[in-house]
Amino acid sequence: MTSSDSTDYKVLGTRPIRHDGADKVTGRAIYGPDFDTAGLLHGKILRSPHAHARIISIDTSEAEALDGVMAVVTGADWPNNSNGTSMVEDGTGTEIESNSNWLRENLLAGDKVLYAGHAIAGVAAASPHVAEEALALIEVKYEVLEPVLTIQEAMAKNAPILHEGLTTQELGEDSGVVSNTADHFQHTKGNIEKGFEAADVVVEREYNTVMVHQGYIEPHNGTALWNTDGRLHVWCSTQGSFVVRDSLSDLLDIPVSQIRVTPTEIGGGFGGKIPIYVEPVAALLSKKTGSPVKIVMSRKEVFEGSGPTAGSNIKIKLGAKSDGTITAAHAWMAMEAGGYPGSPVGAAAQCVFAAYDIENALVDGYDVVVNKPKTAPYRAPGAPNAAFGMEQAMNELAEMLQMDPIDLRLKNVATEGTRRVDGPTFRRIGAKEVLETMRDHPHYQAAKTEGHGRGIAIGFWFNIGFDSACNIAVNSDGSINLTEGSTDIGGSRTSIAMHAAEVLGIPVEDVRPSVVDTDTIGFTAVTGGSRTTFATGWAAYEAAQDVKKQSIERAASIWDVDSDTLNMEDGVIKSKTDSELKMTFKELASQMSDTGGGITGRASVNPKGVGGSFAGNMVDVSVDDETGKVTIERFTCVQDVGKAIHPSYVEGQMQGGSAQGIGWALNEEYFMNDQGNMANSSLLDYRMPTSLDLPMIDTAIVEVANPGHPFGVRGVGEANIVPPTPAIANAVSDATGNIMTQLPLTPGAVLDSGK
Amino acid sequence: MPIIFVPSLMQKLCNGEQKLLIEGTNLRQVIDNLDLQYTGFKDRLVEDGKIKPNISVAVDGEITPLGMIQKVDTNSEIHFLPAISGG
Amino acid sequence: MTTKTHVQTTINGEPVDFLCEPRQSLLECLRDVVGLTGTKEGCNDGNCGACTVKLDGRIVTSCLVLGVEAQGADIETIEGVAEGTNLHPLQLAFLENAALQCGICTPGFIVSAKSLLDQNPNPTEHEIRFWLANNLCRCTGYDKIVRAVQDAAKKMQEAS
Amino acid sequence: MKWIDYENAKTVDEAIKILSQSGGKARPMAGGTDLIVQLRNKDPRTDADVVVDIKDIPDLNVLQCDPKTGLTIGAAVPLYKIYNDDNVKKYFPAIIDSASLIGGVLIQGRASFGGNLCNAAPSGDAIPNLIAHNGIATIAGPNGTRDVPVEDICTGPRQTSIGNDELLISINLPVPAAGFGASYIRFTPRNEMDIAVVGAGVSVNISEGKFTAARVSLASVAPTPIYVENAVNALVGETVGDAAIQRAANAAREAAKPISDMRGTAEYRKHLCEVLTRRALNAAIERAKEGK
Repeated sequence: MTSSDSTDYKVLGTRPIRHDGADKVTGRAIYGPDFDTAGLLHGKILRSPHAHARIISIDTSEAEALDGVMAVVTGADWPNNSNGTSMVEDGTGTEIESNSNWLRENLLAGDKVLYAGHAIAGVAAASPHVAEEALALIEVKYEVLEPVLTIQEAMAKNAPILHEGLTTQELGEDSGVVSNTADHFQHTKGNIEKGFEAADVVVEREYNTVMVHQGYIEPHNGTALWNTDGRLHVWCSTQGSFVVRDSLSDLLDIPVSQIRVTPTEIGGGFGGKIPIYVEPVAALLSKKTGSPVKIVMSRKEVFEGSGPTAGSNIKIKLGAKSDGTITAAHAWMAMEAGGYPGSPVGAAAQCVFAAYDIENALVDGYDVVVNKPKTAPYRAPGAPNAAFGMEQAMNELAEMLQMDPIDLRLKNVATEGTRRVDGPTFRRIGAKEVLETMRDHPHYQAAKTEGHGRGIAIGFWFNIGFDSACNIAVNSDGSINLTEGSTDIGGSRTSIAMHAAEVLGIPVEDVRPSVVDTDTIGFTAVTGGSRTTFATGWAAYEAAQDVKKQSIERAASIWDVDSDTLNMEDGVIKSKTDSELKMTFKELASQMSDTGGGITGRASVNPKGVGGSFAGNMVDVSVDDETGKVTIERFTCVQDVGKAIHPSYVEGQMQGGSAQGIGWALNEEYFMNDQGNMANSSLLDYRMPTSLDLPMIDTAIVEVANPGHPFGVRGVGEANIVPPTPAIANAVSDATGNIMTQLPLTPGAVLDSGK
Repeated sequence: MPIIFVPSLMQKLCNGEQKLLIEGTNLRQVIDNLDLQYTGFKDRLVEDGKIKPNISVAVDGEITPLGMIQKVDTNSEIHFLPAISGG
Repeated sequence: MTTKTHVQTTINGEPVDFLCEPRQSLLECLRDVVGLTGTKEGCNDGNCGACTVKLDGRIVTSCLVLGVEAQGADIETIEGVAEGTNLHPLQLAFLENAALQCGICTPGFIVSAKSLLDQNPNPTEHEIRFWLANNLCRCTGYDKIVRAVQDAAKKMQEAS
Repeated sequence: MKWIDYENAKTVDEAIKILSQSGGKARPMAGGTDLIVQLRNKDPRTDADVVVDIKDIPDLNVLQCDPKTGLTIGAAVPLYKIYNDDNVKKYFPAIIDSASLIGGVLIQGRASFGGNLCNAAPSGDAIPNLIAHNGIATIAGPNGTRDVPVEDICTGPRQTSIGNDELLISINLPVPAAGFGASYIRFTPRNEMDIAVVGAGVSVNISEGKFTAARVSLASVAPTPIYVENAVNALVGETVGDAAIQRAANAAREAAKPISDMRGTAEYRKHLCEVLTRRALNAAIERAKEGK
């Protein structure tokens, strides 16, 4: 472990048992699909079998007549208020321009279906089986249209158009041309022509990746009760209860004050549970029936009707001097948005060259609609696609220059003050420390096993800040109740509680953290963007400081001294001048009621000081030269996390991101037939890694403190999925001698790469 | 004066200038003054008095959550970027 | 046509009767009829293992068992793994080794791993990975799960 | 899932009676690991109104392995019983190859060879192996029982020569002649929980350095698992060695008529036929040499 931080913490850096642990290992924790309430109806959703079609008519009469069916809804049931754009928080605090009609049409289609799996109608019935039977009785007449399934098809002249009203936007300027390209933007730095003129060697290559899914094990779900008092109460597994509330408000045209969202435990998200899918349909069905309605997606629906991440077409050109200095870099990147605009190409474009200090660069990005599910965030959205190209090009460059690939990266590495290609300059970052840790790691120092290939790569993710709220109430026994609004996908209750425990000098076991509903806590943005421990942890820090200040004041009033003469350390309030005057936080808590009443602390933050994170991988592979099958023999993940609050869960994030990256690299793909139907929409044929497909995943935590956070936290959730695909591709190239220009590296593709 | 780094796709609004020094103590003032000097910028950046939702503004290397009320000082760098979101 | 079948079982050592339709899976019966929601649904076609239960001594994916088939069966679910307020060593090991993140796959993994340790108290890493290959986890990369099983095996052997 | 009726048959006669009276709309079910998924997915090839649970029928639960009489695997015997049986391990080690790689541990508690055969998937992992072992299926019907070589059971994807009113009772593998060795190898991108891109089940009899008999069968390269006569011809009478093995492997590649799908292209599958047949033959020869 590399650490630039020698602060002596009592709680941070320890590995306590998570507060929700007992519930989760005994099956008592209530996840969205586990929720039950009296009179519950079950909803199912009818989905399009066609990738691109006009809906001529929908006849629901037979379905409605079926015994046990309580209501049927279609796109016609959306409130009829909206034309044009509205603002909906996308959940990371960024307001995304969202055409309300598009949002609604994605959840219950309008006059067109834009992908196979596109929702058309919802049914509520006494049992899920009856609801499913009813779906078969809904008659939809389609005019089937030619599907547009790839970026190349979509951008071609005379391509079939998905949206008649869609014109290309260029950073606020409307081209006025109807197109499947929703957005084009550009970043420039220096003079790229001059940069390439100055180069001794040039690498240029095109890389393709296909759509992949986050693969959370728990399907999307939601239960809605539209109560007789007009209030809508929703229980669901979401990465952001306030996103659900605000999206429902927009979609259903009711004020946020009329909506209460209770987040249940959530079975994985990885970005995919930021958008909402079934909740508004359940709400419409509840409004019609007066009963609570629960909808849980099937696995097939999760694949076909939720939001995977984009496939991409990326061209990278790099020029370098013979000493390894990169003189110019050009990236052209187009990414699939799915049926509606909004691919992660923006982030991809900002990340592609972020690890390096490059004088002359140009990045063009294109957001392209295709007849596939509307993409959603997935762990560092866009950055893995970009890195798959860039980090392979770097290795190719290293090979041409006969340099060690880590040395080439160190030669060009971005550091504090480096101006990124998209403009801003970096503050303190740990790219160099990550590379040095890799270089010095036993894995890199070890000789390669005969016949194995070795690859390395690094990757960057920004991380984000945004709103978080936290309340703390002190109990008379000296424990505290901590309430917050960040749904806990991987132990964040505990990392947040550790912030408060550290400030107050109490054991983390004396903190009772709860994730509460939208009526009960201030606005909190999603669990996403690697922000939760950073921002909600910060809110807990501030709320605990509030409690600390009040505790000192209370002690001052008890002792009749000036509060400035007191301080509180390690859970003890004492006088700076009189050693007789001291009392533990616990003792103070027991006297609260007699000395002025309870103590509560609170904080709402929207912190600046976000610190980006770099991650790096070293991977050894073997390749069966007769079948092309790649086996991961050794895998190491290195990441700068700023400060590891709970190292076990930090390692867990690094290992989990690595495993997802390995799946993305080797086998995962949306395999579409030529009509745009996903042929592998099951966990049998969408091959996520099993325990038998992976080795132990070694981790090395680097701690380059983020000067923007009181404890130096950067965030750990995402950067770790960025380097695996290129690191593995580089390893396979090393083993086979062939360049890997497309994902996934299936056995057949690896074998073909030699042809 | 704060310095605006003009995105390449907006440079035709200001005769190809890549950087502009524009007076102002917060983003609203800077954008108003920018638009006075080079008409069209405000239309591209602002909608209903707020930064357009698909655009992020970075001040001194950091995306600001404050939008038009973000304070800037005489040495501030201002960048306009496409909005991004995390997973 | 909508007649339900009366099924008599033993669940976690207690006699439990329930009524179900023949098309309802054991998973549905456990969750929706009996109310034991610790057993999870991830795929409903036997490929994720979130619904793992022990049925007459063998672990199975309860989504691929009909409720009516459980007539007379002895069933053990995640709710029956702890003894009273004492967690099973595997449950403790999962907590101490941070072997869960979101936790949705955890009940399935614990029921599977318990059945492995019941018949093989000292499995190798490969044996653990082979046995658990029918249980998918998307959060952890399996590293800490495998270590938790190894840790529990060690502690159970020391205790016996 | 649509409505189904459930019948639990206790005897072969009872099962056949239900099957006969259901107008072709009844399906026998042992472990149900394929059938339940198909019913749930409304697979048009599995249009059943009645599920007949046959796993409590004693005749279908026989697992008898005897070096003198061969191996009888009742149609409902779950896989784990097969791969945990000491006699099977000893006398029919290649049978373990298939039993231990269908599904995962969770599936193996329920799934059976009988179900794998009757499901008649082109990729059925048990089928090439049973063909390689000269397996005979015993089928009962309203008019008594009949024995059919396993290679004549599957007639198309999910289609068999077993009538709607018939029931597979068991699969019987004869006592192998001396010098016997067999092997089943499949190729999958994942190491477990996957469907064979190609599977190769082979057996050989070796005497005095020559192949005296052989069987070669492939999965996932045609509408049904296939028996590859030309590969067998390339072996029988030839000296045991790379040349004959390679000719058999080439014949396997030529015999394959695969499709391209999400599990692999036709060209890649043909290539794998060659690789896997060669590898399976080498493994079978090893077993023959070890006297297993």
